[in-house]
Amino acid sequence: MTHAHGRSTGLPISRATMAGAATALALLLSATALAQPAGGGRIGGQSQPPAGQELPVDDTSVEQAPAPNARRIYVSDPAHFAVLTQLFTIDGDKGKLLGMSDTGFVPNTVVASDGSFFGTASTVWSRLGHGKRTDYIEILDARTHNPIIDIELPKDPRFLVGTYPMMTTLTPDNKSLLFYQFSPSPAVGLVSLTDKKLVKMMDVPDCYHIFPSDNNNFFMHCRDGSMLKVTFKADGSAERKKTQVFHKEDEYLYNTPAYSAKAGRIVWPTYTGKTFQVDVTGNEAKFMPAFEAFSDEEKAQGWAPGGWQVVAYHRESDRVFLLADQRAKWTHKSPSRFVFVFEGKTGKRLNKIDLGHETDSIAVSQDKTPQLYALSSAQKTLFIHDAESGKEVSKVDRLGHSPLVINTSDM
Amino acid sequence: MTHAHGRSTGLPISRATMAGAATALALLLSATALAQPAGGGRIGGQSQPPAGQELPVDDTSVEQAPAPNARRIYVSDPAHFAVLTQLFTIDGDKGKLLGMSDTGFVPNTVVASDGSFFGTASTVWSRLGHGKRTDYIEILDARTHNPIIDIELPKDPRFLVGTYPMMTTLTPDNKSLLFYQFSPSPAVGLVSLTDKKLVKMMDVPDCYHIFPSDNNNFFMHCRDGSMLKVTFKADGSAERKKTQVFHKEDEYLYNTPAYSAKAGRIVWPTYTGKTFQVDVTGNEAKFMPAFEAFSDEEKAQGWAPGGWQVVAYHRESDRVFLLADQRAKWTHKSPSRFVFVFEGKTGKRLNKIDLGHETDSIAVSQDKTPQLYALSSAQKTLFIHDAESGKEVSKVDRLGHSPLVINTSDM
Amino acid sequence: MLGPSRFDDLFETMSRKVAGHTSRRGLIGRVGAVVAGAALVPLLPVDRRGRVGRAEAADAVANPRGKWTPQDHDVQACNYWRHCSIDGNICDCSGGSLTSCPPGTKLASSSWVASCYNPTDKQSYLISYRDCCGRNVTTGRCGCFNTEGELPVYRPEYGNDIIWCFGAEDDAMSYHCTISPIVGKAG
Amino acid sequence: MLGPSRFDDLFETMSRKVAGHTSRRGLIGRVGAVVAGAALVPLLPVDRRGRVGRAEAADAVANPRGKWTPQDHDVQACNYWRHCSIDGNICDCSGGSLTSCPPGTKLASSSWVASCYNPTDKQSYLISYRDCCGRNVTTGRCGCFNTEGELPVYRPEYGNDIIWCFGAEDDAMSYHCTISPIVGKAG
Repeated sequence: MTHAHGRSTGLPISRATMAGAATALALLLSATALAQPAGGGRIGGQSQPPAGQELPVDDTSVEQAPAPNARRIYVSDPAHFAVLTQLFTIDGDKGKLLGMSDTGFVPNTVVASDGSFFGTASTVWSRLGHGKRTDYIEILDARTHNPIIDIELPKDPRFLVGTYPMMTTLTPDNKSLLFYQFSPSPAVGLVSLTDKKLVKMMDVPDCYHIFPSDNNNFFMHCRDGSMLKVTFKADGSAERKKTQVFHKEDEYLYNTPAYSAKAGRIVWPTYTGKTFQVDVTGNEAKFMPAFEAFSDEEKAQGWAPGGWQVVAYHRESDRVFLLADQRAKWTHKSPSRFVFVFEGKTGKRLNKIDLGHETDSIAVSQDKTPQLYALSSAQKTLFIHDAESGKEVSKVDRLGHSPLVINTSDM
Repeated sequence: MTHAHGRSTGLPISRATMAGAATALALLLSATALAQPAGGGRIGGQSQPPAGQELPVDDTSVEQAPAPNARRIYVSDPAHFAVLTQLFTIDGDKGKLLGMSDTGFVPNTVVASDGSFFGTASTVWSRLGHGKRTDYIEILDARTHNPIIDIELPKDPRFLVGTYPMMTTLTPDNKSLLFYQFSPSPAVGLVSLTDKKLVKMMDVPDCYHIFPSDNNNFFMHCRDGSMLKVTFKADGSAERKKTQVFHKEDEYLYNTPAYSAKAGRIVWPTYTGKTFQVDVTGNEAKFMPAFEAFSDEEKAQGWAPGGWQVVAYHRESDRVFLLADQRAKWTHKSPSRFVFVFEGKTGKRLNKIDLGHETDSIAVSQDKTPQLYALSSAQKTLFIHDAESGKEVSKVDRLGHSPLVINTSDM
Repeated sequence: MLGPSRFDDLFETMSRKVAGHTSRRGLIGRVGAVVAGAALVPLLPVDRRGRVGRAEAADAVANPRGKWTPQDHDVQACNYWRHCSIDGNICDCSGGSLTSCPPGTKLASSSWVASCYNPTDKQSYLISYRDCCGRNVTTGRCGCFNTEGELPVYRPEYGNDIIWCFGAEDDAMSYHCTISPIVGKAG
Repeated sequence: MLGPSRFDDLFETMSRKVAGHTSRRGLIGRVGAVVAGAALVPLLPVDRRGRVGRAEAADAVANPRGKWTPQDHDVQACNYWRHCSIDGNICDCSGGSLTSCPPGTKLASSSWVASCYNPTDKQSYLISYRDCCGRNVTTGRCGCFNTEGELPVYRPEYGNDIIWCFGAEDDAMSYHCTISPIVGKAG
């Protein structure tokens, strides 16, 4: 019900009398007539100017976000590991904040492959920083931003770790959510979003990250430098199979690889810029030749990746975007100011983009003319660039306390 | 158990080998030997250097705050009405942050009259900003800062309002907590901290604030300009009696009067500086002659109170401290830079202190040589001044997002 | 949400002057008929003074004690004329607009009506401040602190510290931001 | 808290080199005897990279990509030598000290040991970073971000993103701050 329904043409006190001494009563009367009904129906819609009422009247409503597209961006602000955090929904086309959602301790965000929903796995306590702990998954509608699924997890599982995009993920059909357990033993939780429950904790060896190659297979990366394939059934029963070791012990892979489930491609740089790629199409791990992002001369000049999400992959054009700068050793998580662009298949360098600002995380949209997203935690700002020219086209600022993670839809 | 108990003189790997290539295993071994037991006993205490162990070793512990005194200060940061807020414990003598506690939505702080505990009434939701709502009272020990009482309130009562110190309070014996209910009808909740439960919601007329004059009587201030005395029994049965009207309709009393339960004195300035005082000793409201803080000439120059907590009262010296500045009309909640000091009994102005910084809230300690506390929300800093000279003696900065309310003990 | 009894009390005691001259039951009856089916929720002040100091608000005036001077061009600025009595976050900065709440929030069922002066057409309008609730506050996004005509809490119809999310659906009583719709002309 | 099975796994796979030469059960047996009664909790990395960007930390070096250079005089600064591998808030800024947690927090039962170089006596010491847990993070109070020698999460004994409040009492797994006690000399 809009306020128009509550408006009266027979209000006992004319609006003309509202200014002046007797405003208290007049205001309250006016306001009462405009009151919403308790539990009223749909909010919004056009109000009709009441009969005999020539005064300007605004309608009120609750916004819905536009239909999600490839340029829908979710930016997570872990707020320096606060127990209350926020997730910002951004329209890349307009460079506009669409809304925000409350998330808990070390939130891990997922976005449906068709963009229709998003959600997080996070943790709350009954008394903020203490009391009864609850790990939960909350799924929200991409347009209304209202919660549509809420699943509480058993107490042990969740990995409380700086938020890595591929540590919590969805199967391509968006029907299952997979999350990583660190303690008491390595495992992957299989959650049915259809049945709204945890199906099973699937034991795994000392491996990390979850890359679903289809709805019943995912890959992980193990301490020994191999990949692990896990094939699972709807009941959570699973088979495991390790691949060859594909990188050396001193080739340190970043915690935040890029993964396109639709391309079946994992792109995984090391601290020095050597970039591994794994093709997991057909549920088999095929290791593409690694390429060096930087020449020996460039390495000597200090060029190396650096940031939180340092790599992005554009499926259709097969391009790899790597966030890098000149730096001292052991500053691999400090921000960078440049993005280097490579052809995935050949590792050929195509472009070097000067972002013009310190950047902690990058991502790209998956449309034909992709946008490059560059997030600055310190500036609390998402910069939106044209991925081809590198030109900054817009930005969204005031993104909480220390925004760190970008999620887009692989649509 | 301290780590000393876990240290071994028989570690199979000597410390000398720990640097270098095999550090991974060595570190883990060393660390394991140092592990705390699960649910170990008291943390802290002096560790003995293990036999045959000449290496420097630090003991670890959890601090206790020193015994509370009159210069113990609690600063509440409602964080712009965030659902997660914080309460800072400060040692006024040392100008040092002692610790902090998590509080919820619009927290109202109470401090025991002997300083032995502090606590808040606040609100949490099961999913941060939404979900199941819980209003609760949490009482913490002043030394350990651990929760000692947690009482959940029924759903309706709590008044969600910008935090006013006298809207939630303790009886002088510290055995009952009284809180204000705004909706669905005016009432005061009687909570037994001894029995850890809400005893009863006591209906009251259209009156606000709660000033306990003894353990079975409190006063309120009513819309019509009168005071209301409520006499209640342990079961929450109550009698009510209104006093005379003591101020005019256009004499607007601040939302944050000063109250000393031990002196039985309410000090209550208006927007223009006219200061009412009510003596409630003997459970009778005696209205002292109001005094004007500012002359007509000063008023013409714009002098008027302004801030959140604009008034403080020092019991032993009978002094009133009023936060004020030159200002435009309707800036009565904007910060001020000066404190005017008056003798309570006569209203004679004794001093004008230039704080040297914008101040939103003031308070004084109740010791013989009181400190004057001046809180700047924008600077997130509590400035500690000598109340006699006005000189700044220390400050505590980085107090959250927008600290607003100061609580001290009337000890 | 306020029930009828509370509503009656407020009516009865609205101000000292008014209270003496008004037949409470008569008024209630008439208004009640008009808004049949609507909750009798007085639209009390929804402002929350003190959330953001004037000096702290991004677009605050330089002098926190200076006179309020409205403008008619920047909706996201605290001195935009419709915000003359807002104390909270402007929803337009957080996915809403001057008249709509951001996605995922709940529109409070009650509000406070104030009169604001538009410096361009030199007219005053009635603004009904409505809270958008059920999400944590939008920290750092257009927090404003305007206290024109603001009275103490014992005059709640003019007071500005009350969180007016009481009536929002789903018990969504946390505060997110405030919208400033025009609901009529003021004299 | 990590149970023995996890502990075994970590031991077994500590590094590729070590794993091949170590009798897991034998080691466990020996260590188990030594720390009889103590939980077998590996003291894994407690650091949390990314909480505070170097550039954002109050006392960060001017260049976020510059080399770490420790000092020995200001305990509350991020480049104090004992904090060489801290990524969190320094407890000394929040009511604790270098070796004690603030009141009301819980000391994590596990930690990560790192080697830090003291520029004054030119010695390296083993620092056992311990988390103080069960209170919300101390926003704005000495957040630091040092990543010397930090390895990826598949090498958790050197990784730095893990919230190491797992073992704290009362299920107090929220993070507040970190202490940096010396537990020995490093070679």
